[in-house]
Amino acid sequence: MKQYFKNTFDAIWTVLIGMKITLKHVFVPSVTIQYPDVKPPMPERARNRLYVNMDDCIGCDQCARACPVNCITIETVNATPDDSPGLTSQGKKKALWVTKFDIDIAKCCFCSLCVYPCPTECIEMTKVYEFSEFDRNDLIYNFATLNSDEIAEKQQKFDVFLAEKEAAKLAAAKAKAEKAKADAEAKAEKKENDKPESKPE
Amino acid sequence: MALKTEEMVLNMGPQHPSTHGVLRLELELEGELVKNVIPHIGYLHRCFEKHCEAMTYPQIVPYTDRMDYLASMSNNLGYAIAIERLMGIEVPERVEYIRVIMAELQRIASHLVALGTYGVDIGAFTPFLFLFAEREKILTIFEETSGARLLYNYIWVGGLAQDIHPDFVRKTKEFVEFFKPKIKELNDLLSYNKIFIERTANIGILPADVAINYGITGPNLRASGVKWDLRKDDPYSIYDRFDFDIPVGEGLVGTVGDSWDRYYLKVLEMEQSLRIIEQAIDQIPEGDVHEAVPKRIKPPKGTIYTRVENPKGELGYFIISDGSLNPFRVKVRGPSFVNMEVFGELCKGHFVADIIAILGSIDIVLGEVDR
Amino acid sequence: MGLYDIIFYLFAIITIASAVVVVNSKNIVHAAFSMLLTFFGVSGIYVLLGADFLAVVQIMVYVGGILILLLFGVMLTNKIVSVDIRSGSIQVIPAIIALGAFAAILFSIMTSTNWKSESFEIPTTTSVELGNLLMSQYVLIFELLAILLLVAMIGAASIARRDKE
Amino acid sequence: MGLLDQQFSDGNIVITKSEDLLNWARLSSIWQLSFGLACCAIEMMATSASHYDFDRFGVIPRPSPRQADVILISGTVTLKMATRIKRLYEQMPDPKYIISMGSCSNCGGPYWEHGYHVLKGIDRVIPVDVYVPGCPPRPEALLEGLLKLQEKIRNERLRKTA
Amino acid sequence: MEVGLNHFLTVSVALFSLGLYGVVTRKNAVMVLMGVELILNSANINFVAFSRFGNFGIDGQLYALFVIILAAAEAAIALAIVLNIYKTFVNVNIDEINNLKE
Amino acid sequence: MYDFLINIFGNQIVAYFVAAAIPLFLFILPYALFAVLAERKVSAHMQDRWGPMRVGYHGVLQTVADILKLIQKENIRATLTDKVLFNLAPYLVFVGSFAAFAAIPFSSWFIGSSIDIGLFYFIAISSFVVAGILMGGWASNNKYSLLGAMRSVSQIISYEIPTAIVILTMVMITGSLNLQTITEQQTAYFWNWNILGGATFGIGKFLLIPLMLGAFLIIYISTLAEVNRTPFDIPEAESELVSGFHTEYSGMKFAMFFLAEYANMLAVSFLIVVLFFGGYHSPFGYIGNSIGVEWLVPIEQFFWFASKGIFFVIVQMWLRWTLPRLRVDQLMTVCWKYLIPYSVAILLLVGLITLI
Amino acid sequence: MLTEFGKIFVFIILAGAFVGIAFFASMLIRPKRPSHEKNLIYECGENPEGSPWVKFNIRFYVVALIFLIFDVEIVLLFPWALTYKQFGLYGFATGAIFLIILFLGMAYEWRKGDLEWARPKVEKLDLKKLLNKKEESVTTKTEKV
Ligand code: SF4
Ligand code: SF4
Ligand code: SF4
Repeated sequence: MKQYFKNTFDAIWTVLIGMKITLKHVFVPSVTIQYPDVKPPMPERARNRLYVNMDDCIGCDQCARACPVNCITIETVNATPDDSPGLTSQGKKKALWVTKFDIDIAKCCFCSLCVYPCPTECIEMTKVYEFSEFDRNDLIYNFATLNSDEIAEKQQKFDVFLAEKEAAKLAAAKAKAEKAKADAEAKAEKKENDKPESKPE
Repeated sequence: MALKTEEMVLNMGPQHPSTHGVLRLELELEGELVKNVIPHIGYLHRCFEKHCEAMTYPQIVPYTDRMDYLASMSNNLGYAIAIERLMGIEVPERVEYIRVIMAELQRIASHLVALGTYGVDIGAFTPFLFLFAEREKILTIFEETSGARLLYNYIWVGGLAQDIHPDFVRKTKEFVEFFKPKIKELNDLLSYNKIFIERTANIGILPADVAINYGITGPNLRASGVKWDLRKDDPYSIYDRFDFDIPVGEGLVGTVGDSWDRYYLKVLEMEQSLRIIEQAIDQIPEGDVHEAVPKRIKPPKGTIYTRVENPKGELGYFIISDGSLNPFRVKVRGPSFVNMEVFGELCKGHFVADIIAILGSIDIVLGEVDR
Repeated sequence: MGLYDIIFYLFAIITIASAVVVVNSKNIVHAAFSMLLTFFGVSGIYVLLGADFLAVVQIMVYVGGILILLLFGVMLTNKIVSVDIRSGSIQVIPAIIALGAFAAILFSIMTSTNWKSESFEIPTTTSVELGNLLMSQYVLIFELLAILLLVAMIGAASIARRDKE
Repeated sequence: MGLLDQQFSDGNIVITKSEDLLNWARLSSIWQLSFGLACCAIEMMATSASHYDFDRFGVIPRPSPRQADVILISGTVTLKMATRIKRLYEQMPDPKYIISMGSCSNCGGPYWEHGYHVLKGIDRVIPVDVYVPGCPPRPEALLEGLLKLQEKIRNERLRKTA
Repeated sequence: MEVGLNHFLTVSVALFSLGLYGVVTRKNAVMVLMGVELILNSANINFVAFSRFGNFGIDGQLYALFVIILAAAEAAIALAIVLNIYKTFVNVNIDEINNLKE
Repeated sequence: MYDFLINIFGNQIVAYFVAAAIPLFLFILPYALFAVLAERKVSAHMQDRWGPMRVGYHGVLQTVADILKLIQKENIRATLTDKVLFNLAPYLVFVGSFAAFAAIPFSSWFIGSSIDIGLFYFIAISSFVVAGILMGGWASNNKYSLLGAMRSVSQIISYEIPTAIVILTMVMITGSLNLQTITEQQTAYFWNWNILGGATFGIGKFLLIPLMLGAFLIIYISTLAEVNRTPFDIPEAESELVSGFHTEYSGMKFAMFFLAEYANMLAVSFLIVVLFFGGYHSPFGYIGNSIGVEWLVPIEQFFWFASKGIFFVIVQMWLRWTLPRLRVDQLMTVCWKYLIPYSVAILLLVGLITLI
Repeated sequence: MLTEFGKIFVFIILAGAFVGIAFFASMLIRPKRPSHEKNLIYECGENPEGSPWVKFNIRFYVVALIFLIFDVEIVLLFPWALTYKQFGLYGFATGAIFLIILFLGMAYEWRKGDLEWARPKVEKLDLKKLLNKKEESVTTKTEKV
């Protein structure tokens, strides 16, 4: 019987305490951030959309290798000596034309693992977080600065360069071969030993 | 009772407001009474263990974040410790202190979500929002240091991703002060509410011996009255330096090991975490957090099993290394998954409404159950 | 035809039409719900007869109580989804004939009798009048009803409960 | 046949005004199917919590799809779940919208490569209106996605677009 | 024709016959109960109508009130019995319940 | 008021329809719009948020947008539902809750219908809501709906008993079932209100005060349960039954349930106001009377009535955002083992006191 | 002149009409795009298993039953409450006896447990039983430090 009245009392009392607390909170200023009108400041280390400073990128592919989800695709073309991509801001010499630098932001897991290994600190996570899209393909970011013509040009240049090099090599080889031939005539027995040497390891 | 009531099979989930994610419960009902519960899992199977085999060691860290996504830091910590032990890395003092503070903050954050959603399950929506607002404070601290709000990828093998933010110490202290009265408010608003007690006391009683045999760990085990906490019983990191208690369930309003105990234990644990943080925050030594981070993580051949006390229980990593850059096998003992096991037994004979109360008190995260 | 008449016919039609549905509907739940309309119609008729208290009692007891009980009964005893719910009828034709004759006889008796019909003013506050009657003339019945209800409650509950084994 | 099922070949002022009104109503009262999948769901909860307050935009969670307008796919969609999501989406009454939140539902996210049990993007199952990137997207990012959706609704036309 | 006593009695007769028809023809015990309720209602209409047109004061209404109360008690008991029958026979079709023992 | 309208329209029937339309369109609907918004605002402010902010100034148009949107929503009726009953249920529920307003005296000038058994009618008409809920839940052919409807019905009918017993107590004090009469008895100042023992002075008045307080608590709690509000919102308990008996309803049909719910909340608050808090009477007398402007008085009365009613609605919301919900069996326990015995005890005591 | 009940009837008709008009307006606007899946019964996204129209907990029935009796009792008490004052103590006693008799019934039900919702004692989880069920035994020894 005592329990009966105690229950009644407890119920009413604890309800009143609860009501007091909620009432108190009516007068506590609200914590809401009025988002589109007031944008909260981002902490300085915020990890949001990736940005690549292509001026500095040397196309070393470190970031793509560090990425756990493989959402960075980098394709490069070697630069020809006459047509250098220039220097990075730290004064490093670039040796590659980056023809393709796609980050599929839709896949990215914002882990920032790609940021640390970059030798030139050109890939970074920015504070931009508002980048919703209506189309999924718009979320594939293309950072490469070269347009397709240029890419074709560079590719061609490199091909030409390669071809020239090849040709030069070939020529050199030929010259060598001729020289060797001349030598061979002298030392015909030694010929067999040359072959395994030239094989790549 | 009554009439051979036909059994009714009722689905709860996968889309259901209170299954804490995508769990599907198949309830066999007799009237309102639950005869049997069959949990169906696998709606969130994200192939974590398989993934690990294709990743290098540092690349796995972001994936551990995503297991128990409410306690990323603790997951990171367990993994980092495992690899460090495998490779024999000594981490600097500073790192250890920061790790402990982070892990304890994370424990509070995780418990806040657990308590808040439990309130929602029981029907009280307001505590949920209060607790989330407080959790937001922790997230701000985390975000300032690591840059992310939820999945931090902060604790690395051998060190940390970044040093703490200069404001970190001040903000953490502020938070500790701010948070203490909030616990009391929570108790007044929810824990001691008569209706809440009526709903949760004596519901889903889990006796100690059953809990032990089912391999239940964490708050659920302690609520049953077993004083078992890896931070004390198998100390890792530097937990042995701190002075804190391990609360156990006492059956304050019902029986030891009931849902209310499991709920209240989390409240008590938050207080203990605050104590640890208070002690640790003043002692952080100077140092470099990257000092011990190896350039290339390539552990020697061998296996290791390490366990840490996650907010939800004992999180174990079993790692087989074949000496290459990728682990041969990573097996995870997820506390949620193991704790989940006893759920079916607990539910028998309860009402539909109690199922929710029990499930919420066990506090599972589907990301970890299914992995 | 005055407003009174129109409303009377309206209620009469509601009552009888829904009663027809009740006895003929194949679906037992439909039958139960159309009883709601019947009760509503009858209650309207009470109002027209000046029995306002009774009309409200009719709604309260029949719609709020008996109907709900019936529905619970239906839901407890019938596999509604199976054919069972299409509760069948038996001996329809003979019943119609017999009852048609019966109704005709009743009707003819009713019309042929010369009822001493003098409409007198019903007091507007029937509830007070009823209370006075209950307190004075029918006080014994009043208490007896209490005992009846007691017995009914105990009886019904124990019958319904008899399944503990 | 309802008004919203029709396509008017040429718009007059009445139609324009009424479509503006209807669009306004739809975009101001987006009820969300309360439903979370994985880590993103926690951020979704944070968005409805006090700090970001979904309610400001008129978004309230409805437990039943019958009363919801938008389904927020918040997290990893596994193959097992995909069929259920499809059904839930189907069971919502028209007009209905989808926001795909987070990398996982955009395209499988971190699990796109080795996740043998993960659907590579919810758009393979149901038509997505707005993709919110992030892993998990910040609450603000989700709100921005919502604003994008509102913009999309505002531009819906009853008239046939020429 | 001015609506008078006879009109109400007609409704009552119709309701009574329908109720009786239900009682006689329906197989389901619950349906039979519904028929009974209809009959009781028709009786009540009679009581009230006579009380209105018959100059006996409002005793008629009181009787109707008693009938309603009895109807409630009857419904409670009867449904309890139906439930019991159902428990025993897993059936409430009265024509099939012929085995009174058991 | 009726005379006035008859004068304007020249025809009784039209006048009555207009009279009935006045509360519906001028009060109930705007109120419902306001109440839904208020619910969201109240909850928001209790939770340190803002609530609707972006639709109109501080979200004032939010509910308008909601309704306009619900009108546009497709109406889904699953193939397995029971067509007739499924469509009929919203009618029944809405009619049941709206008809309750007929007996409520909004001010001395406006009363829908001052029937002599108003209080009794008020209890009875809610049976329609009960039947409607059961109908909707059953016709949906959905487990959550049916379970929710069953729970809802047994809850509403159970709590009708303490409500009715408290009403009975009030009838014993006031000696009338007519809501207007009851209001008029509590005229003038607030110490004449029933919660403070009624208008007659004497020892009885002071003995009555604690009893009235108890009676008020009981009826407030049980009406809370009758309109399915927290902590008694088990039928709609989101965390168990998705959304109870209206799980399958979409679009406008759902809106009707929604409206009916809020209308019901107001109706029971009005009932409490009439019974305990002096109905439409001002607690301090009328400005209209003191400055001699006759027509101001009914307006003031309406103002007082509405604000008292809405105050209790807001308390209902306050409770909702504070409390967890009970379980089915506890719900029944509260009703049968606590409220009913208490209310009967109060009834007997009041009976004795009034005889003094 | 309509009676007071007539006015109520007007309210009822008006409310019905309002709902009807609202539905009609919605019908003019809303789209109608049914599909097979849409017309399935909702069950958290799963296939509905079995029908809900099965037999229900008898508790609901017992509650309704007790309610009915009390309802009727209250109906009888209303006239009494209106008039008992005229009869003084005698009048009060009639009602009080009536109430007390009924309360005997309620006390009986209370004792018999009819007012409880069907809740068989939840068995305490027993380790032995659980172990037997699972054949393989688990060692109960734990190291407590
Ligand atoms: S942030 Fe992580 S997932 Fe994204 S591109 Fe960098 S490494 Fe890859
Ligand atoms: S690591 Fe840096 S420099 Fe190398 S490819 Fe990536 S962005 Fe360019
Ligand atoms: S996108 Fe990222 S945060 Fe979201 S569910 Fe996927 S893994 Fe989790």
